[in-house]
Amino acid sequence: MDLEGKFRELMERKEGAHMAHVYYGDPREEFSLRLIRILAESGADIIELGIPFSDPIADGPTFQAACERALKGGITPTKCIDGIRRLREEGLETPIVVTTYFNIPYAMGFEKFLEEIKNAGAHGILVPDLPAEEAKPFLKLARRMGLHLILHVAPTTSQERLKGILAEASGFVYLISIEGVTGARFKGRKECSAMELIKAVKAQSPIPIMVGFGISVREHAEAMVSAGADGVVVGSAYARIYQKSLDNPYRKIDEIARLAREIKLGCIEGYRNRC
Amino acid sequence: MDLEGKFRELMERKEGAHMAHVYYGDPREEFSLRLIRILAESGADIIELGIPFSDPIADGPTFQAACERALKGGITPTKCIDGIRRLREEGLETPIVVTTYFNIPYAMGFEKFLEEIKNAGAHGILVPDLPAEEAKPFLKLARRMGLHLILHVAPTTSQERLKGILAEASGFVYLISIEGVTGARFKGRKECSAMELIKAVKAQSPIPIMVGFGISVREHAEAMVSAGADGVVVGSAYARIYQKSLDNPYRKIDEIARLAREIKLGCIEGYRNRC
Amino acid sequence: MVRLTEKGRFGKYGGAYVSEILMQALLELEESFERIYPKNEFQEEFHRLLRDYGGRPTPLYHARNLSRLLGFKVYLKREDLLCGGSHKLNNALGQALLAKKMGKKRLITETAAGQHGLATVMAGNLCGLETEIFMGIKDMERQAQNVKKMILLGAKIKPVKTGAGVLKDAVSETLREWAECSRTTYYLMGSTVGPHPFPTIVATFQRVIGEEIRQQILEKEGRLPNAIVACGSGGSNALGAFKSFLEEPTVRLYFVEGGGESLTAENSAAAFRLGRPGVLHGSLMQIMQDEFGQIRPSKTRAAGLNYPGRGPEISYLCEIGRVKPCYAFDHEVFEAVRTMGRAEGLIPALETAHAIAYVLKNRGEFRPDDIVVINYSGGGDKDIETILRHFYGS
Amino acid sequence: MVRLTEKGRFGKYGGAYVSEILMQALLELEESFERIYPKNEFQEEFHRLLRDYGGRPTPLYHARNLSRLLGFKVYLKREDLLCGGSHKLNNALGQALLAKKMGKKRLITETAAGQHGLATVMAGNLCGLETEIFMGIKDMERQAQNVKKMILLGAKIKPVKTGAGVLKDAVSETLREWAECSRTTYYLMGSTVGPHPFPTIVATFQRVIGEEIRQQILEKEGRLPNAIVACGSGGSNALGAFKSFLEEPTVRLYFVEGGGESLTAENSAAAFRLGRPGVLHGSLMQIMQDEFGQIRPSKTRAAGLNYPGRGPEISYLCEIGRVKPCYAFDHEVFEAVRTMGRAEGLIPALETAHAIAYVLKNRGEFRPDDIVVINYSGGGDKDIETILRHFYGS
Ligand SMILES: Cc1ncc(COP(=O)(O)O)c(C=O)c1O
Ligand SMILES: Cc1ncc(COP(=O)(O)O)c(C=O)c1O
Repeated sequence: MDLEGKFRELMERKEGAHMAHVYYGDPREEFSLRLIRILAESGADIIELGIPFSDPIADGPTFQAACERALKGGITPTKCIDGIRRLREEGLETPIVVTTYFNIPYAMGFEKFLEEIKNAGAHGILVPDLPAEEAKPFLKLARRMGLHLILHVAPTTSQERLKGILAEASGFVYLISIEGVTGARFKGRKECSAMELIKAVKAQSPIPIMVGFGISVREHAEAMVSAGADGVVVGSAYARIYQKSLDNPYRKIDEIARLAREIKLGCIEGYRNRC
Repeated sequence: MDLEGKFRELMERKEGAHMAHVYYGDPREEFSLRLIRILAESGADIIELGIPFSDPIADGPTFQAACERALKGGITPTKCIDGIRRLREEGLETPIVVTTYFNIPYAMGFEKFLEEIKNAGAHGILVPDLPAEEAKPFLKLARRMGLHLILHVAPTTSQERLKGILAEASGFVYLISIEGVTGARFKGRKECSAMELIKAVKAQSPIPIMVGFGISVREHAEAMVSAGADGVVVGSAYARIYQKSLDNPYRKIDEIARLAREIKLGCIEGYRNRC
Repeated sequence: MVRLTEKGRFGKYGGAYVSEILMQALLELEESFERIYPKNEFQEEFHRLLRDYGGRPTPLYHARNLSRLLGFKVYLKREDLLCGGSHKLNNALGQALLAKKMGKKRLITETAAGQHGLATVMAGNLCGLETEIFMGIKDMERQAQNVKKMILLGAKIKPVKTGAGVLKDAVSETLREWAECSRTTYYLMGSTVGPHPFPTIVATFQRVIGEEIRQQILEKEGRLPNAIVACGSGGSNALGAFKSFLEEPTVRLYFVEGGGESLTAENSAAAFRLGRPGVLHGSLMQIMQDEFGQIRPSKTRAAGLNYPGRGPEISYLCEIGRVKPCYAFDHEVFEAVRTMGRAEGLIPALETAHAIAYVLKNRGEFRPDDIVVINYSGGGDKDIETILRHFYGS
Repeated sequence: MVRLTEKGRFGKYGGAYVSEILMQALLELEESFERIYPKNEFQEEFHRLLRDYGGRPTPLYHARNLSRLLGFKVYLKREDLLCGGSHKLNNALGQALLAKKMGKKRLITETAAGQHGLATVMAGNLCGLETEIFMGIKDMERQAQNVKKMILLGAKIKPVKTGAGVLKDAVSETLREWAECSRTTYYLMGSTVGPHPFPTIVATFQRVIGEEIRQQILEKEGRLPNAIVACGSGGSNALGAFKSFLEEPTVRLYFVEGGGESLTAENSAAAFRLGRPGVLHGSLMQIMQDEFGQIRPSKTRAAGLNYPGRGPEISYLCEIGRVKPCYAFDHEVFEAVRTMGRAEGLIPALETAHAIAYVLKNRGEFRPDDIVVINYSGGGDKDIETILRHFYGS
C-alpha cells in the first residue's frame, strides 16, 4: 500500500496515522527487522526507516547514540536498502519512508539513491537537512520516479515560506512540533505553537500532516490528532526503551509493542475528539 | 697599630700582608670573635670584618651563604661594631677594616657610621658597591675622621679612572684580581690580568696594594706578592672550611689556622721571590 | 525563495542544508546582515573596535632572519597581535555587533582551539551579550588554558562528549542547540563554514586582513606579493588574506591544511587530499568521508585545523585552481615552530605553523626575488603545553 | 669623572653603586647609548621593529563598559597588544639593538613575571644574540608558562635559589654574572632600576608609550587627560606613560604599587608606604628595608611588582609630589581582573590589574567629566593559572 492509500484508508477508518521511526541497524540489523515488523503489527501505519548518519544534526541524544551504535555495528546505506527489500520479501505491506541526512544520498548520487530505495520498496524519502529551497532540484526527480520527497514545516516557518513549501509538498508534510531536536519532551508553551501551525497548514492545504519531534506518549498523539493533524511520528521514545537493554534488546519488544498500541490508541481517540 | 704602621712593619720584615676577611656573626658571634683571634694569631696581618648584608652583590655563593646565616642568627650592624669593641677590649691589636655594602652605613648615616666604627677601634672601611665616583663625597669625611676609605681597582678599570682612583686612594688599594665575585677560583688567563694590573698600579703610586677575590691557597698569595702586591685578601677560603661543620664550626679552627699560616708563608715567600 | 540558494553558492559549493527549523533564522540573518552591515553606524563602531580594541591594522612584518634562511623575502601578516592572539576576533566582533543590532540576547558558538570561543566571549562581553561555548571534550583537554580563560570571562562552557569530542561534534551540538533557541540566540559561526549566509558573513569580516596586506605591501615594496600562504580548515583566515588578491593572476595563493601524522585515512585532516564534495553542517563542501558518505573524523595536532570539511568558498577556489591546496605533517609543523622561534623570537600557533612548515619544506617553489606573505594567523600561547611536551616530554 | 654621577641623578636618587669591576661597562654603555641612540640608522631600525614586529602604535581604547561602571571616561593604553603581551618589548628591543651595535655577543638579564625575560629572548633572537635569563625559583614556579616559552625560544634559564628565590635575588645574581663577563655580555636591565645609565636608557625606550598616549588622546578628545594611572615596581611602564606629561600640571599621575595582602612588613610590596631611601642593585632609591638597612623581601601575588625597590626616577617624582604613589591589595586586584573581564572581555596581567583596582576603589577621586588613562601594561595570559586558582581553586 502506498502513502496516499494509507491516508485514505485511515481517513475512512477515522484514525490518525502513526509513523514509527527506527534507525536501521541499531544495535543490529536483525533486531531492526524484528522491531519494524512488531511496530507494524502493533499499530504503526507507516515505517520511517532511518539510515544512520555519522553526524545527525537534527537528532537528540537518543538517536545520536542509535546512529553511533549502528555505524559501529557496520551498518551501511546499502545494507539499509537491502533491509527494506527483505521486509518486503517477508510480506511487510506498511508504507516505508526512508529518512537520512543529505550526504548519504548525495554520496551515492541522489537519482541512483532514489532508484535503489524505490526498487527496494520504499514510498518516500525524508531528509532532515534538506529544506524546501535545497530540495527544489530533487522534487521533480522524485515525483517522476513515483517517490514522495517529504518536506518539513516548523513553528519558525514564515507564512511566505509555508505557502511555498505546501505548494511543493508531496505525500505528507512533516510538521516539526517544537523548536529543537528529536527526542525532546514537550513543554507546555511549545505544544501551543504546534497546534497553531497545524491550523495554519490545514487552512492552506489538504495535504496530510504528520507531527513529529517530542511525541512519546498516548496523550501527545491524541492532542495532535484532535488538533487536526493526520498523524504523529514517534521515534526516540521507542529507542529509549530498547537502549536500556542493549545486550538483549529483544527483551524490550513487548514494552515497545505496548507503547505502539498506546500511541495508536491516541491517534484514534484524537480523531474522535476532533471538534 | 694602624694600617700605615702595619704596612711599614711588614715592609721592614720583608713580608707580604695577609688580610683575612670574615663575615661577622656567621654562624654566631662567639665563633666569629674566636675565629678572628685565631686568624690574627695564625698569620693574618689585617682583619677585614664584614658586616653581613642581605644582598651582597659582589660576593659569591660562599659569602652569600655566610651573610644569610649570620642575618638569620640575628646579627645587626650594631652588634658587629660591638664586636670590634670587644676584640679591642680583649687586646686584639691587628688593624681592622670594616667591609659592608653601602646601604648599611647609609641607613645609619655615613658620618655616624664612621664615627661608630672608629670609636670601636676600626681603621678603615671598604664598601664593595661604592666606586670612586660615588665615594667622592665621603673620602674627605673619612680622612678628617682618621679612617681610610678603601678604594678598589679591577682588571676592567681604565687607565684614566685608575689615575683618578689612585689619586684619592687611602690606606691601601684593593686590587680585584679577577672579573667576578668573591670566592671564585683562579683560572690561568685571568691571573695574568691581575699581574699586569699590579704592575700598572705600582708604576703610578706608592700606595700598598692588597689583592683579593679568588685567593685561596699559598701559591696564589706567593704569586701575587712576588708580582709586586703588598699583600693578599683571603676570605671565602676560610668560610668554606667551617661551613662544612656548621653545627660545631670550632672543630675546624685548627684547619683554618693551618691555612692562615700557609697563606702567610706564601706572602713571605712571595716577597722573597720578587724580582 | 531561491534567492538564498543562489547567493550562497560558490560554484556548486555552499547552500543551506539545515533543518527547516533554522531556515527562518538564516533568512533573518541574511536580511539583517545585508541591511545592517553597510550602515555607517555599524561600520564606524566595527572599525573603532577593530582598531582600538583589536589592535588593527596588524603589522606586516618583514622577517629578515627567516628570509635569510629561506632565500627569498618573507613577510608575516601578524594576526597573532590581534587582541586574543589570533584572527578570530575580526569575525567575532563583527558578528557580535550584528547580533546586538539584531536584538539578540545571547551568543552560542563552538570552538576547537579555543581561539574562536575566546574571541566570542570577548566580543559578547563588549556587546553585553551572554555567551555559551560548545567544545569537544578532547579539545577541552588540549586547550585547557583557553577553556579557563573563557570561564573567567563569564562564558558558559558546554562540553560535547558525542562523537570524537572534537570540533565536528561541537558544531553539530551547537546547531542542535540553535534549533531550540534561534529566536533569541545568535549562532556566531567561527569560520567560513556552515549554511549560507555564514560563509559570506565570516569572509566579509575577515576580508580586512587582505585589504591591509595589499596596502601594506604596496607601501613597503611598491608591488604585489608573488605568493600568499595561509593555513586553514574552514578557511576564514585564508579567505580573509586571499580575497583582495583573487583577481590578481600574478599572486599565487596557497592553502595549507593539516596533514596530520601521515596521509592515511585515520591520521590526517587533509580534506583536499583525502576528501570529496559532500554536505556537512549545512553546506556543500570538500569533506573527508567514506564511500557511503559517512563523515570521517579528521586528525591533526592543531585543534583549529581538526575539521573534516573545507568551507564552500575555499572548496570552490581550490576546485577551479585559483588556490593551491597543500598540507604539512605534524612533525614538520613542530619543527617549524622551533625554527620560527629561533629565527624571529616568535612562537606561532600550531595552525599557523602549518603555513610556515609548508614554506620551509617547499622553498624550491619560490624564487630568490619572490615576495611571500605568510598569514601569521595566531600565536602559540594556547599550544605551549603541547609544543613543549613534544620537544621536552611531559 | 663626575660626569656619570651628575647625569645619573634624579634629585638625590640614582647613581651607580656597583663593584669597581662594572664601572667600565657602565661608562662604555653610557657612551655607546649616547652615541648610537640618536643615529638615524638606529632610530629607523628601532622604529621599524617596534612597528612591524612589536605592533606599535598600540591602541588607546575607550573602554565604554568600564567607563559606564565608573562614571567617568576611561581609556586603556593597550600595551598588552604589544608582541609578547606587555610593554617590556619596547625596552628589550631597544637595548638588544644597542647591544648588537656595541658588538656584544650575549644578553643576560633577570626576570620576575617572565615578561621581560621573554621580551629579551625575542629581541635577542631577532638580533642574533645569545640569551641567558636569571630567574628566582619561586618566580619560575609561578610563571611556569613563560619559563617554558623562553626555553623553547632558545634561552638558557638560570634558576636562582638564593634569598627568597624572587626578583631581588635574580637581579643580584645577574649583577654577579655580569661582573664576570661584562666585556662580551650585555646586561639587559628590565626596568628603570639599576645603576646609571640603565634607568635613563630604559625610560628612554619606554617613552614611546606616553608619546603615543599624548597624540592619541589629542586626536580622540582634543585635550589632555586629567589623570594617567600606571602600576609598577621599578617604574618602567609608568615612566614610559608619564614622561610626556611631566610638564603638564593639569595631568595627575598615579603610580600603583603592590599592596600585597596587607600593609604589614612581611606581606606587602608597597615600598613607598613601607620603605625609605637606600641603595640596592646599584642605585639610590626608595626601598623596603629594616632599621639597619637590610633589604626586606617584598610580597605580592604579582610577580612583576614583587621588588622591594622603586627606581630612582619614580622615587624622585613621588618625593617631589609630581606623582602620587598608591597601592592596591591582592584581593582587590583579583576582583579587578574579574571586573575587567566581564566588562571588556579583557584579562589583565596581575600587575596591570593593580592600576585598574586602584581606579575601581578610588573612583571618588575622579569627576564625571574626567578623562582617565590607565596604562594597560600587559595581558593576563601569564597569570591565568594563578588567577583561576584564586577564583575556582586548583
Ligand atoms: C590560529 C588559528 N589559525 C587558523 C585556524 C583555522 O581556522 P580558519 O580555517 O577558519 O582560519 C584557527 C582555528 O581555530 C586558529 O586558531
Ligand atoms: C605586565 C607588567 N606590568 C608591569 C610590570 C612592572 O614593571 P615596571 O614597573 O618596570 O613597569 C611588569 C613586570 O614584569 C609586568 O610584566
